[in-house]
Amino acid sequence: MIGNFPYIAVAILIGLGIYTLIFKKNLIKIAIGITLIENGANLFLITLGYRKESVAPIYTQAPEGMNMVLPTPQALTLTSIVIGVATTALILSIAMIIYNKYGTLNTDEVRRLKE
Amino acid sequence: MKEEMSRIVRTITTLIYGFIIVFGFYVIVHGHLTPGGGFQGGAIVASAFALLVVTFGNQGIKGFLQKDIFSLIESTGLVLFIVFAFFGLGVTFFYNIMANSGGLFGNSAIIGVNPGDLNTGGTIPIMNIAVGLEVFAALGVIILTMSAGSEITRKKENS
Amino acid sequence: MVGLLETGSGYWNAIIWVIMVIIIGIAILWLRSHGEEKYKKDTDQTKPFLSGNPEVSKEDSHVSASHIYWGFTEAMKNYYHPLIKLHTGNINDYSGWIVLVMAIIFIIVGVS
Amino acid sequence: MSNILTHSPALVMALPLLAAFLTPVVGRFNRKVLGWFVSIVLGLTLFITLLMATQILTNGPMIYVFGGSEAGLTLPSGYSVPIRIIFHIDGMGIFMGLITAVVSFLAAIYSLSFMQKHSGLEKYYALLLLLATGMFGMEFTGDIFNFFVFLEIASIASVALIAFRSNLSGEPAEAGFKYMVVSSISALMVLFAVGLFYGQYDVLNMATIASVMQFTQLDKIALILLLTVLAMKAGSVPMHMWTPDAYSEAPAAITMVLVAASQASLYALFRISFSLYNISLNTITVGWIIIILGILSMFIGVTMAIIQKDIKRLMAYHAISQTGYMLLGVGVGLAVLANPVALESFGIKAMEGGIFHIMNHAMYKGLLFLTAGALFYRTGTRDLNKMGGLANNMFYTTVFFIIGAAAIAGIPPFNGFASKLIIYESVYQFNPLLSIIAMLVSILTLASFVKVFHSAFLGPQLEQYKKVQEVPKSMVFAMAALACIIVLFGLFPDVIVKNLVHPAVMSLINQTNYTATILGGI
Amino acid sequence: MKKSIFGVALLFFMAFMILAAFGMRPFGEPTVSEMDDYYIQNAQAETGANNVVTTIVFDYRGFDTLGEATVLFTAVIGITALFREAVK
Repeated sequence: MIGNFPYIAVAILIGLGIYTLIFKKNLIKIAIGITLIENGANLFLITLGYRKESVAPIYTQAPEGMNMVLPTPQALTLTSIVIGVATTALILSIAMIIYNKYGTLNTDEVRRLKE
Repeated sequence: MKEEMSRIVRTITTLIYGFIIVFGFYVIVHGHLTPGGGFQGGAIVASAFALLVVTFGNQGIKGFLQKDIFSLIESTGLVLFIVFAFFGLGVTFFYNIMANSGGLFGNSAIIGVNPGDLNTGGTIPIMNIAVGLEVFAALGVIILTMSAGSEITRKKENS
Repeated sequence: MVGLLETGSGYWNAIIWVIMVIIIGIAILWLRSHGEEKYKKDTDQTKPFLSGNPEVSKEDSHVSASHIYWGFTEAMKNYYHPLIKLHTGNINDYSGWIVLVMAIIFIIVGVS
Repeated sequence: MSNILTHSPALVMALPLLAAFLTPVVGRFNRKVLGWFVSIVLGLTLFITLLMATQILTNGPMIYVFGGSEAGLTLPSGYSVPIRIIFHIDGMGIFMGLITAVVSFLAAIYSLSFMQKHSGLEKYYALLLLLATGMFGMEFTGDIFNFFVFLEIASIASVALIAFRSNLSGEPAEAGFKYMVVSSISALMVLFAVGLFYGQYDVLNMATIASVMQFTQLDKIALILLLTVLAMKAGSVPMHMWTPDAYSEAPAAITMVLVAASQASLYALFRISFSLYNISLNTITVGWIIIILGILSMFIGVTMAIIQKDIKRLMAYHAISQTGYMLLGVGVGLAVLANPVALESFGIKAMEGGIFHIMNHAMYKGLLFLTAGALFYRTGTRDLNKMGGLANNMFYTTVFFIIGAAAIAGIPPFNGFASKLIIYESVYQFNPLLSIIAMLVSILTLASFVKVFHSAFLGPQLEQYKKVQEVPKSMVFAMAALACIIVLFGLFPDVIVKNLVHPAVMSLINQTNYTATILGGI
Repeated sequence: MKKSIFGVALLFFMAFMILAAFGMRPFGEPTVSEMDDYYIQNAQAETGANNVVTTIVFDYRGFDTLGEATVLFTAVIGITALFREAVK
């Protein structure tokens, strides 16, 4: 039970992100929501990698005889963090372009394309 | 960033940004021994550029940080990366030819806990450096482009 | 035989279809060549007869796109009104639909 | 030669990537050669893909281990799980890879003169190459996290390409933003599902996951996440609203590639549900979910298409409704997967129809979007109300449009008819109502394309289009190539079905082969 | 109206997420760790680098890293393409 709290935090992060996507009307806030979901996924991956009383998987001057945490999730999280940086940068710059063209960031007014 | 920030900030920035860049390259080069690597070090170096942009405004850094140079460095890093991946093509793509070969970065590590030898890791340090170049150049281009774009937005708002 | 495609409960061969179309076309042309041309050219016989009204020019008779199938859309108004109302170009609704479908499939697969 | 064959999976990925990294440099020196450079690179990629296709269709699936001590050696000595990234290309993967290669090559050729007037061409071509790379990766990879990475590459490249014309007006940026948001959601849900798999089985290779899969509650949730978001990326109703925006605002050549990109997501959906969870999932339920998504996509897509005035939006809604056919055919195959008798009698046929329709749809919808682009290139508008009488000026475009429209409406002897006939007849044995709905949708498709043909090409010559003439040669060449493919597929569908489609279907259905290729005999 | 429907759907989604959270294995006790143990044991001997994470990022899963660098490159190209006329 207590051991599941990190996963519950992940679920709450993802839920908050999706709430932001559905109910917030500012394009920047939508970008923030996507970042929230992404952080939830990263937290989930890095949570999976932990192993009790272990050290980081680096042999340089590591304490003797300790076992190490799983290294794969850290690599995956690194990859997904960089991907998230790229996504966020692109989405924010598109929001800037939209603000230049439309003069607003409200999703109710950024809907020239419909039907 | 219309005008530059206060004198204190400018002085501190001119003092420390070099150290930040050096520390970033340290993290890049020691990526195969200590925590860190190409991405983290590149992000640190790019943070130094972000500091410069924030401090002096993108008028003040014109002539000091050019986007073309950054994009050239970025392409260079990526091409270096993929070329060293191609070198393994004698065996397979991404095969680590230089590991344990005795040449450059070719020493084989002592198995188990050891103080660490910089001259190990085969292609890993080289790929670290390549990715480090690519990442700091890419983030630099992003920072410069977005700050210039935000300036245009501000112009539009003022007029 | 080339071109013979088995389609579950039947067969389809495009080659034979093309050959048949060509044969039927030749037959039709042959029949047509046996008709006789009684009418005189450049008289009112060749003009369309719109019950005495003058023929409208091509420019006026061209129907623009939004008027085509007007009757169809008019007849299916009760179907189209809610459908078009669903297509708000609003990004919040886009993500909302995804979550809605996800929840529905969660419930369906979860109970089954 | 054999060396090239051994390393062809790596080369197919690495060539466009290297070209994409070099494109900004090339563009800085000389903008003239840029288009030809990219076209030649994509032509080489197409050639290598054809080599791989011959290899795979004769000697079975192809394995490539990145960084391994040997290309085919998947497991380290004395180990039972693969530790490296493995490309695992079987019949289905190479089927999609051929579509991607052909479509991206023709898109580059078409862009030679279509994009001439635009600025920033080197960025455009680099993004085109990156989009092609991302699609290849999605279709060839056998590693589920690697799939996520390439999904992101394809998404970001297509977003940047959709918003490429945002210097002219604001709508492309809006479409790009919407597509960015939905594709980010989908990619992050895929990442979450990857985490679920990794947390349970501690492997990332799809075949290994499939071999140790025991459909727990978490596997169910991962399946639902993947199913929904990949169906959304494929543009199935009611998650389809991004499709018309993105397709209508992108440049025409890119729209053709975007169709193939959404089909890559569709491929991933099939791969997940067939190879990852085969009969371990509740095939009746999931199959019916896919069938219902397909029926909704077919009907709502086509009925929304009839009332459109923008030619590219209309065609985008048709893309949605054609995706419904694929979902219907393969969904029927999935629904009867658990019972071998029905699978033998009509399930395999239905899947053949659905998967054959993927290729046909990529071809004729690409041709239609290219004709729409040709009209836009000459008239400068996408509004059907403003067009008219263009058949007098643009002969080739008219002919190609007629071919494409006849193919999408399922008129013999074009290729759309062959795949639709397979779907009708095999789905009729499963449930007659579905087949009848499919036929009705086909009729409505014909109706709406008659509307387009009448309002754009027929009628008197409008005076503002008096001096419009035929589009340049490269655009005509791209359209002509697609038209030839359509006619040939229509005349000899059996060859394609026997040599390309049937191996693809078999590689989807047969899960033990899929796992045995990686893990050795079971 | 529509918002409330979406809200209910979000509640169901959250419920299933929490369910998944309770279905996970407890935190810090991986049940199977075969692949990662292979990395921890053989990484030094195979690549000679001390940092196991770096060996995974650049050697065992180096292709992912290429894709990741490509994503960053794509984003940069996209951003510069978006601002290509506004920012010279």
